[in-house]
Amino acid sequence: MTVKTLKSLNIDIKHLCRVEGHGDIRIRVEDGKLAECTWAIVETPRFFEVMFKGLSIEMTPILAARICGICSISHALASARAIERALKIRIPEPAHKVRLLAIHAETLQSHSLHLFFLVAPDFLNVSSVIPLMQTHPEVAETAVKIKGFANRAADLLVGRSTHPIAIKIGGLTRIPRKMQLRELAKDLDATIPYLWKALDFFKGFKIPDFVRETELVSLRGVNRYPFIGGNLISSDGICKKEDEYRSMTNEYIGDFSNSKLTRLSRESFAVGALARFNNNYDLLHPKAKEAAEGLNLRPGVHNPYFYNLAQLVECFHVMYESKELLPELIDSDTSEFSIHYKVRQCKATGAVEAPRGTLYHYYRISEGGKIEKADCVIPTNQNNGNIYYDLRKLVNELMVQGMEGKEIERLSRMLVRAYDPCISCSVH
Amino acid sequence: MNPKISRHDINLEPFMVTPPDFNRQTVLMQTERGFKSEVVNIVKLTATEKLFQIRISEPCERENFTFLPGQFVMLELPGCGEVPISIASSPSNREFIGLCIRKVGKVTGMLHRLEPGAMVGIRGPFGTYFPMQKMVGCNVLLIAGGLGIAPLRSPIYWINEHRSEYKDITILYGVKEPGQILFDYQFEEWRKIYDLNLLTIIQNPDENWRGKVGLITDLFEDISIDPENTFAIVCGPPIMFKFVCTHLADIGIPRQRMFVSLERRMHCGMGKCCRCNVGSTFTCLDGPVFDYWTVMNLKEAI
Amino acid sequence: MKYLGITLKRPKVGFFDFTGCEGCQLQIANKEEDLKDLFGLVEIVNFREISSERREDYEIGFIDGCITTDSEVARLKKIRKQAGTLVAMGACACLGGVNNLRSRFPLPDVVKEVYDGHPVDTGPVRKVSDVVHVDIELPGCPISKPEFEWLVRHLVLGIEPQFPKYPVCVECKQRLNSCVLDMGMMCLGPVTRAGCNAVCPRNRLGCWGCRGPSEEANFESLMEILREKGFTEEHIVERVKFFNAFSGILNSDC
Amino acid sequence: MLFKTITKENFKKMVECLLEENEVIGPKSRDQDLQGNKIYRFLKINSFEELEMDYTRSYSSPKNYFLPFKEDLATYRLEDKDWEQEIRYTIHPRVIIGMRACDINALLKLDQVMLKSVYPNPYYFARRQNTLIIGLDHEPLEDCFCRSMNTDTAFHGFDLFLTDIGDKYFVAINSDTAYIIINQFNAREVAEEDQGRYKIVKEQIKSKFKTQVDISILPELMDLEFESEVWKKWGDKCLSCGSCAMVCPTCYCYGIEEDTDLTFTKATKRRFLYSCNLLDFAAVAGGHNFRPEAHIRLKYRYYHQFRGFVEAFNQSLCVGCNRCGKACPAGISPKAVIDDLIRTEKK
Ligand SMILES: Cc1cc2nc3c(=O)[nH]c(=O)nc-3n(C[C@H](O)[C@H](O)[C@H](O)COP(=O)(O)OP(=O)(O)OC[C@H]3O[C@@H](n4cnc5c(N)ncnc54)[C@H](O)[C@@H]3O)c2cc1C
Ligand code: SF4
Ligand code: SF4
Ligand code: SF4
Repeated sequence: MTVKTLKSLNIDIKHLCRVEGHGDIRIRVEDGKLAECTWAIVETPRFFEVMFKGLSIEMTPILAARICGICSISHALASARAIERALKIRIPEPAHKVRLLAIHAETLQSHSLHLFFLVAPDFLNVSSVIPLMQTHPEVAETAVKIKGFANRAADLLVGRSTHPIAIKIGGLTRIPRKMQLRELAKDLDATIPYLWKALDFFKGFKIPDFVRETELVSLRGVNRYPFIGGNLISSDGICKKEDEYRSMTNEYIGDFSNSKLTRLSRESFAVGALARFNNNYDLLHPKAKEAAEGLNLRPGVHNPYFYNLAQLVECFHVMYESKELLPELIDSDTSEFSIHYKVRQCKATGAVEAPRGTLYHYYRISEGGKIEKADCVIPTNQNNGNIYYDLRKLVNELMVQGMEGKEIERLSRMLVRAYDPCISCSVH
Repeated sequence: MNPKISRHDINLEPFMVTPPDFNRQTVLMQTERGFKSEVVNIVKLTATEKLFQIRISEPCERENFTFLPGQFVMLELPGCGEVPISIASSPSNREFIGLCIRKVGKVTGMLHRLEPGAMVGIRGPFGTYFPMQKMVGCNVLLIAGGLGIAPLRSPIYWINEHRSEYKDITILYGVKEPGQILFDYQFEEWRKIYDLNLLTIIQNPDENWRGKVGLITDLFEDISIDPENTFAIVCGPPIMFKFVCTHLADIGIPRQRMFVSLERRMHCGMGKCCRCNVGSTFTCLDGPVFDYWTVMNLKEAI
Repeated sequence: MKYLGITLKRPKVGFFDFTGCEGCQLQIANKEEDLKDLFGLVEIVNFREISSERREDYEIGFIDGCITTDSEVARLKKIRKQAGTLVAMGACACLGGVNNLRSRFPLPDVVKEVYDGHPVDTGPVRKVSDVVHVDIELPGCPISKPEFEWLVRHLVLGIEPQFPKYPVCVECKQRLNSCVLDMGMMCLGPVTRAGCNAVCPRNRLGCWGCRGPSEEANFESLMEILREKGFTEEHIVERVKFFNAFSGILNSDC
Repeated sequence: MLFKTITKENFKKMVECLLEENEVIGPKSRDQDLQGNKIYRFLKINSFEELEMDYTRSYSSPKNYFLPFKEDLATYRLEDKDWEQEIRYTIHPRVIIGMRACDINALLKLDQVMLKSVYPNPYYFARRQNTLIIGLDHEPLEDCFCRSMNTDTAFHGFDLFLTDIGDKYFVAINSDTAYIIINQFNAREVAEEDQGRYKIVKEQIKSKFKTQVDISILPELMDLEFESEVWKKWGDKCLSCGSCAMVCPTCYCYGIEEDTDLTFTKATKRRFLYSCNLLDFAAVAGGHNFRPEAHIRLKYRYYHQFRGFVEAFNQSLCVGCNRCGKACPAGISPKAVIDDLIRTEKK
């Protein structure tokens, strides 16, 4: 068999569809050589770090949520956590549980949105979820059930699934009533079977064969799979404290993108579902492990297309963990859900695992309780470099295999999409 | 021991099966039950007004539906809304109800897009009426401004059908622009067959207008009024009847013999929603037809 | 599609995101069980976030996000030209939203602070109506799905939608919430346009005014009330400016 | 009217029994105001313990259990040019515990409009017929002026009315349903001693009214002072937010809206409680607003309460609970406004 290498190719995708925010892919092959291959973020910046300046701390979770419509709960939690750590507040246990459940709900809704609305059309070769509703009604139904549950859960737990209301410094503004929680638990039980249906469905997808060994960064859970707070670890063996986030991310400004980039031990690293999965496999719920088995997903995977499957596994994890958390919450005394605090001069970082990876908020607070400095490091920033290098390697490999331009374009789109980039969030 | 409070299911009460009769006002009935009616004919009068002829579909409901000149119905487009509209046809016409409707907003705008054959709902009739019986043996002066001619059509038909009972009938009709004149195709019939004196006036005429120019009050120069023996019916914008009625009062017509039809926002037609509240009364129950004395005593009526 | 015998057209719509968090677009994808009906009502020809289909023959354009860069201005103007009806969707598009908080500082300083002087493409924060004519403003941060569906029904019927003119308090009282003003919190509900079903007070958080002012809002009176309740001027102004909802009412020096 | 007494222990049993089969509504608190006072609401209760019989005043009146804030009047199935209307009257046998005398009197006033005048309202009728009302006496609060409005005692309009006389309730019984129920819980004949205690309690209640509002000349005053500066003064404070009407036990103004579903095959006609203080209450198509300014609308609320209703039914609509005064963010209360009116009149 003779390998036909591609002589020239020009792919220029403006505003890649089915991702959150605006990003461009540009691939140019000249004389059989890769002349240009970039993943460029063209979203316009909003300068959130400046917006925070001078605001009272009570406003931060509300403003932070507006960084991103999809992971607003994570942003609100990261900012609340940063300020609570700075003020050395320990929020009441029920509040913590509700927050944990809320981030679970967000993870579920974000992952299912990504899997069903953004990724599935690629595998089924349709333009979007709209035709998919006609061609695969059972898939659409599964998506509706899972996402619907996630939205209802978030509505109940923090008031709204986008831009939560109830998260405030010191705990929550209110706590759901036990009866409502009991109903949610029932709702959850009714939703779990759909997750298994989804598993069967995604099992059938053929994941493209591509590997690029990279460094994977995430929080490390203590006795739970990590979501809110914890140490920062990398698959290259680095372990740091939450407040050392800066040396974990080493933000720099690349010339091809409006979003900042990060690096650690190598030229880039990755965060997100796959990183969490690899770094915390031992802490996954047994049912999630079972699902991973079913998908042939084992720790040590370095194929970015597996991000999608890792997300599905995480859906199992959050569902089953919520199933355990809810009764605990229902059986505990929930009358304390917020504590008073005094403002003073201080600073700290809050890290959470947002659906797309580790999210850091850092604040310095003045004596009068105003934000003096804010810094947010967003998962997609951390992934962008990795996407860039993945893309180069992918295109090179595909060229060598003699793949057609169309196919290269498709696989490139899918690669970027697999990372579930959240661009408006990264250019905040 | 049975602590369960027994259930009084009013869905099983007799009134659920009898069609509502809005003329019997104190009986429990399905107040929101609209008579389904078919739009049988639509006549385009001007750019903004259309005359709708509608026919109640159910024979027994049609049978039941009687009204007096000056009353209105609530006209409903399911899913769009409900609006009060004066009946602009003869009370003796038991087949069709004529409604002259100006396109101004949501419901009326949608109405203007209907085609014959569409089904609408009507509830009613509601409100007070022009006391035609009281006017027997007297002159009647009907004064209309703009769309105000619509509610006057009903008393005009009435008078024609009982022509011998009344003496001189005069209609004064004023509009802003020539294109706004309504029912001019009937004017000859009214003058000749109905034996009425009809005068028109236009505020801003165009070159084709041969008639009188000015405000409605200018028409008083052309007629003589016997204040002792005349009733007046006035319909139009509030500002108009303020001037007209003041003038008539100056001539000497008692205020209790002038009748105006007030317009207010309405949502129910049954004195419940309070939207049509004027002073201490409701336009839908105590109105829309009021004598001018009452209007003067109502706060903020004009 | 017919309504009372009137044939309704299925309008072609496009969704266009500018500078914002895309939470509003996400709302449209939420409440999935209705999606099928919604897509039956309108033909979506351009919705980058969820579909790779991209056509330019839309009749209704939905804009979310605020306008910052020159290229965005150009893009918006192009959309305005094509769309018969232009809907600004969400607080960012209708009011400028939280983005306006950065306008408190000079733009060069802002860029320097965040990007350390690296050149970035940006400009002043503008709401959509600052740049082009807007036909309908669908308020909220984020927008509410029921209200969006309600609006779409109106657009399909060709009826001008009437948003509530009254303030949030009406809905708040109807939900039997405890008034957060009584509980010592600040609330802009009395001057903010209703329609959100008072979600914030429902969750024991005062209203922040994300839906813009209610019609003929009595702003002075609320200011007086808040002052009487002991809120500092600084605190009040901070709140009032948060979504930039009251820029027309609040005089600049206050 | 029949009277009995029931011990608190037995009353508890009765409520628990009622809870088994019926929806029970009662006063409950969830929040506290700044001064640490509980904020009560009438909500569905699931156990006797949730019921707070020592409540002071509910923030919002229980009116919404008779005239819901929003209710579907009719539904339609649409098909091409045609449609089918469907009307059902919601029947929820319901028990409301703890309504005050003023709230019960408020219902009687609403009955005048909704049942006793033209076009009886079947929706209201259905709810009224299917609600068992258990009233409860209380000592007046600082700002209650129901005595001035003659609504501090209820003689009818309830099924049971309780007065706390120590370890038992003195109960007025006004319906056969209630009579049968209470007799199953060891209700006793009124002993002389009970009657004595009841009288003392009643006297005490009477003596504790602190707020008085002079309404004797009010209807006339409303007309005389129609153009008064007082309206402007209070109107400028008014936020036109409708809070007063929402919490008021007697305000019943409403609006109707119709809407379809996403497929234009179903439609609903909905009634929603409105308020005459809201900007577009009297606005008509074409942009004319009969009451364009806040002070005119505010005046109309008072005009309806203290003048219009008097003309129609020989009584004021207001029952003097001062809920509107409490709920108004701007602190506009009937007492303050009326006193002001009377003062300017005297000047
Ligand atoms: C007793 C009476 C008789 C009438 N007779 C006629 C008639 O014969 N022909 C005619 O063209 N018009 C008549 N009108 C006016 C007509 O009712 C309004 O033009 C119509 O309600 C406007 O509704 P819309 O939905 O098109 O407008 P929108 O502006 O969309 O109005 C929304 C709602 O407001 C209410 N509303 C608005 N304006 C009025 C108004 N002027 N009166 C009452 N409610 C209003 C209605 O409930 C309506 O559904 C009459 C009004 C009254 C009170
Ligand atoms: S909480 Fe806010 S919106 Fe609700 S009633 Fe009070 S002031 Fe109005
Ligand atoms: S209460 Fe206020 S801030 Fe909250 S959603 Fe409504 S308008 Fe927005
Ligand atoms: S005091 Fe206020 S709330 Fe109470 S009945 Fe009178 S008007 Fe209504």
